[in-house]
Amino acid sequence: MTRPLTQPDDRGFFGAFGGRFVPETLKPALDELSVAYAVAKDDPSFQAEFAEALATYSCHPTPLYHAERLSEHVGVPVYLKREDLNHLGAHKVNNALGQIILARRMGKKRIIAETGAGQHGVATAAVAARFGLECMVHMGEEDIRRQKLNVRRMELMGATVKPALSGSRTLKDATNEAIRDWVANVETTFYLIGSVVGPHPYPSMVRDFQSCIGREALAQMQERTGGLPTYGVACVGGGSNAMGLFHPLSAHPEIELIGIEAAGEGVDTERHAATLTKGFPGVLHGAMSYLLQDAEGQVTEAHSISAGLDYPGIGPEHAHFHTTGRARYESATDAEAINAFETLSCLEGIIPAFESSHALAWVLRNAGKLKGPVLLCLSGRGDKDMEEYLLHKEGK
Amino acid sequence: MTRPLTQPDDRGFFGAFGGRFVPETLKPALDELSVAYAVAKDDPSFQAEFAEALATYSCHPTPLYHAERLSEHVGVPVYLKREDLNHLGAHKVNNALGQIILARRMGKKRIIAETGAGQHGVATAAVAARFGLECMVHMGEEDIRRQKLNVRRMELMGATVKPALSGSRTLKDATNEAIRDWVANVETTFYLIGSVVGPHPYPSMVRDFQSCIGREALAQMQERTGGLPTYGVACVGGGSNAMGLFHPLSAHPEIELIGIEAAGEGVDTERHAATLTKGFPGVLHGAMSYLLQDAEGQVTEAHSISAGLDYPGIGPEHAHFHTTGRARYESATDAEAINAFETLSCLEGIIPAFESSHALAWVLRNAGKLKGPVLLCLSGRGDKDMEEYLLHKEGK
Amino acid sequence: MNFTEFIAQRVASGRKLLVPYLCAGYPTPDHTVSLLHALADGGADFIELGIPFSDPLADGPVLQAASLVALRAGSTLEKALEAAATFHAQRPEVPVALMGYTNPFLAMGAEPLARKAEAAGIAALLVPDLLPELWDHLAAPGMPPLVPFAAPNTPEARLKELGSIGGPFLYAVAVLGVTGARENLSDSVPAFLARTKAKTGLPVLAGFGISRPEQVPDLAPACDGLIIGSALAKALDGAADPVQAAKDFLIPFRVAMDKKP
Amino acid sequence: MNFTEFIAQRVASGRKLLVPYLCAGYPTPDHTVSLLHALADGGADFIELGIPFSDPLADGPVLQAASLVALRAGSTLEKALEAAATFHAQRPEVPVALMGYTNPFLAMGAEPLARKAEAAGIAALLVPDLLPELWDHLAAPGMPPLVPFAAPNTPEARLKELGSIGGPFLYAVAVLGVTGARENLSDSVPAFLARTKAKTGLPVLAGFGISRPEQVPDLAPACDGLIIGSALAKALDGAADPVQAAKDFLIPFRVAMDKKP
Ligand SMILES: Cc1ncc(COP(=O)(O)O)c(C=O)c1O
Ligand SMILES: Cc1ncc(COP(=O)(O)O)c(C=O)c1O
Repeated sequence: MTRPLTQPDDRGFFGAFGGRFVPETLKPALDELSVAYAVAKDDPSFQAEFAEALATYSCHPTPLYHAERLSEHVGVPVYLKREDLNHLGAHKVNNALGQIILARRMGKKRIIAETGAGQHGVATAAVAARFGLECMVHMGEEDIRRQKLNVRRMELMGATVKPALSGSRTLKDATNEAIRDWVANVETTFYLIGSVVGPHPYPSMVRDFQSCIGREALAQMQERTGGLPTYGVACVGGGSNAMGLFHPLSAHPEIELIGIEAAGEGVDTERHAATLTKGFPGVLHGAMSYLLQDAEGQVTEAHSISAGLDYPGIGPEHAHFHTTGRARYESATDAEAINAFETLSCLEGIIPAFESSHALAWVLRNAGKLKGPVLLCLSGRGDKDMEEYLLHKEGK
Repeated sequence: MTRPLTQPDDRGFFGAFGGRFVPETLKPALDELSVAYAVAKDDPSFQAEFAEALATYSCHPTPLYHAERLSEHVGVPVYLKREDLNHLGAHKVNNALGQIILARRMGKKRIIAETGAGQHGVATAAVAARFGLECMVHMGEEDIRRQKLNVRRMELMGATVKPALSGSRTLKDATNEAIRDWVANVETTFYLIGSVVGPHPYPSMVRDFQSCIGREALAQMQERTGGLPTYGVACVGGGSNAMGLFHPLSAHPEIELIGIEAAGEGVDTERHAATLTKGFPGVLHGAMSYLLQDAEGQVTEAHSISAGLDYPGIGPEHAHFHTTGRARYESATDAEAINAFETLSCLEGIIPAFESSHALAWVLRNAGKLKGPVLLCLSGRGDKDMEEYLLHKEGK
Repeated sequence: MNFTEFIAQRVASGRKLLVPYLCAGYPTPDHTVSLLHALADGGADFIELGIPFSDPLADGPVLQAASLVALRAGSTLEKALEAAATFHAQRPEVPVALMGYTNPFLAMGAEPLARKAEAAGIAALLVPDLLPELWDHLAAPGMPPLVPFAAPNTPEARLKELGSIGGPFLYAVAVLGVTGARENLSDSVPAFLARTKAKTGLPVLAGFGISRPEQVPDLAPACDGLIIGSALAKALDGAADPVQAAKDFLIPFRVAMDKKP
Repeated sequence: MNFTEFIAQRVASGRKLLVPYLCAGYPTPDHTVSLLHALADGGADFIELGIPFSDPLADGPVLQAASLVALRAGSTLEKALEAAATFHAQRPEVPVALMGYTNPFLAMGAEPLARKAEAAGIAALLVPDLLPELWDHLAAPGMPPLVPFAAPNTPEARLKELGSIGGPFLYAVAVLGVTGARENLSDSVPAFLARTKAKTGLPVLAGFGISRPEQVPDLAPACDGLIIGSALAKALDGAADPVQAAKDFLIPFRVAMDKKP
């Protein structure tokens, strides 16, 4: 028996979470986007164009890989959904393709995006290049310094990278700047958000674009094993790779869904990004969700060795899954992630992104205690993290 | 009408090229390898294991991408065979998988390889990790300095990187060292060569493992366009991605095959790697082929901005195709490759490897003069080249 | 007389409302009460007291900076309410409205907020990231009325809707963009204000981008009052005597607004 | 008397052949003729004159370095042949064999090589990267005979095949590995040499790794002679008088080999 999939209500809420907490200036743009997406979603020509782009611009269906040595190591079969093989090295391109095709249908000529580590910025710059659209990526000045190579990649593909000079000068602030840019240029500009966050309809739209992950994986598991996984595991930053996996899987109540947040230096320190574990509900970047914040409602800074998880918010549908218990959210520390990064590299010759390493860390932590096959979303490759890894090792 | 595919003769020659120019110590190992490969080649269980690895450890069939904006730019449809999407970012993993599965069947416990830029070394380290085999990669001391990140990737995956201290301390010398290592450890060690070079049976075996490129692309072209491409284009270092494309295509006499060598600073300077254009036949690393050498038969140093094309030899089957005229070999300079690198990045949001940029440069150079669809092997992604690109730009 | 009646009366009297926006706790929490007085002295009809927020996404650089300075100096919603209460006790004839982002209000909780706001005599609440559709998130007994916003891209149907939702007045965002003093506003602003007034039927106060008394003659006739934020924060920035600076800043606007055309 | 007969005669006489390997042009091309004399003086039965190559893949670090020094000093195959010709004219009783990789020989071309080698009195050709199956690549009228190699891993059937291919002698590579002086050789080397001799029926000279006269008593009885390469190059490296050093180096080997067991 499968269960119906979650959908946001009329106001864009998943239970208590989501909605549209935005200035009036953005309301017409969000209305326009909602309508355009609703039309596109049911338009076979849109879906065909999106499917073709996923298949040839990236490599969907991405493989499902039975990691034999890892399986042996943890005692149950582990299947890796190879989103690391996507064009540009992460699942981010799935969503970027979906949104850019929509933007073009809407006649938008200018694309903006926010980025932290630069993965979503690179994906956006690439798809904007591919469709010949002007592109500006907002990125915290601090992140620009830390992720120079991704900045150069974006520039090489013709995007302008605009330093965000406010606040902590990282992803949160880049997002604020992107929203400000959008407010100022709302009539010409398409804001291509990088995760299942932001005002309605972004969380459900981005989720839909990422749902190829879960849909493909289910079919592949069925074909390969004749059954379902016992666990669906993914790391959670904003939550797009996780929701891309979880949403299709959530139709099957017997699958345990497990999202892993970044515990940074530990959830009992000040330096972590474990939003569901340690935050409480609030409004940031256009949606109600869980949030790392102080007692006054001021948003606090997140910390993780993984730049892509270093965000104080989380997608509202995850907050909803957390509240309803449909998914379980745990966390993994920087140290556990590094260990998982090394373990997968050595056992399988696959260097995972630091982000994905958090999900792997959960599997390793539970070695010997798992009850059945694990389906894990390997959201990205770790090439981008090598330098940070070496710094970390030297720091020891 | 299709033509039969080229096969080496009993002594491993393609016409005048190839063979086994090796010390007697290696003869038993090459005999053993030839037999093992001949058996494996006809063994459905070997082929199934290889196909499964290609499909799930990497992402074969890799997509065929119709590059619309590039096509518009050059006047004919251009289809990119997306080998850049492979695990680890280049076609090298195809061959590494084929050989490691064979090595395991042969009961070998230790894998050695040579590497220049590190792409083949990384692929070898990865597949050795995946199968739990000991791995040593020989790499010129100079290349180790230039490609630190790839060295660290190999080490992270458990390989030992052994600096080659002789000669110019680059790929040629690393290959000498690998052969010396093999001679010394021939009974326990499998030498996993990275291109269609070396003594028989390597050139035809590596070609077979890379032929998925051409086979898949032909089927995809047929499915997509209902026909054949007018041109099959690839860059040529040792020549494995090119032969992987050319070999299946060579059955169709109407397809023009074009291999692009690295002209470095110009074929009329001393700094290039245009082996077929400027070299003459000779023996290096176990095979008779074209070679950059002086009048005394001393091998000269190659130069290219692209580390993967920076090799004074070329696979013997290419020398044969060159001699028979079945393929045409031209060259592209560093400057043309850089231009192509920028052009594809801006037009399609795909950053190509410097190697593959040479093949693209040929297409760009012939814009407006092409007579039909181009099938181009995009052998790798350019992330690895960003740093070099920036240095180059700053140097201007 | 409630705040809605207060506005209506001033509008009826033909007086253009002058509304400065003061970031609570800027430059320090100790300044807030005296700055409220200074603005009242300078001719404010009522005052918007801004609640600093870590992520003020509708604000330009000047108010972002002010917000940050205030937060670092220890400004909180609680303290802002205390300052407003003090001021209200001393000068009840100059109302204070709170302007702030949703999250700090939610963090306090709608009910405690309503209770404390009522006690402090808060006249209204302006929440730039809370559309009227979501006002239920701040609904609580005794909560001061919320104020709707309109922008140049707000469609006519939406303006009518906003009118029917109602509120003491409508905050007309004069530009597509964030807060921040602009040298010149678009020529189309008066038409936008007139349209907004006509379609909503509400008193319309215009804000975002008003920086100089010279802009007043163009704008004031098309609306019922002007809100001035970033330009004031700029005037306070680094001022030796912020209180004097606030008054000096505001008076020319008052003069310009009282000048009959 | 051709070279094959020369070898056969010495073997028949019970004399163990002592064969030094000299890298042509090392330390400079000017040294080559006088070093050939020095080695002859030191007791060499014949001399292997090595042709430097840019990519000596069967050689260890010592001979790689020697090769590089020689190339940088301008050593060529042509010059090596001239030196051999000069030496041959002066001392025809000590034959010279050329040892070198395939490519420099091919670059000269088989026919010119055969002509010049014949003129220089070259006794034989040793090409470590040319299996007998590929000897046709150096076939030309007048070409000196080629010498087959065997290694510890060469199967018995192959040894028989090598025997039937023939040659003036067989070069038994004593180790799995590249050239280079080794302190100790494996205990299995004498058995390997004996097997090689028995299966091929050829005179067997052992090379690779022989570094000290002390090794001679273990090895010499099992074969027909010893080839000494890296150890000699090491002795020449940095020697104030290379000619004297060469002679001093070789004599103890000669003494050890002539000692009756
Ligand atoms: C590889 C990878 N995984 C995961 C994430 C986290 O994003 P999300 O939680 O939206 O999947 C990122 C973000 O940059 C990423 O690059
Ligand atoms: C991306 C890429 N293309 C091409 C080459 C050249 O090798 P080959 O000519 O064997 O395909 C390399 C070698 O490293 C490479 O990394």
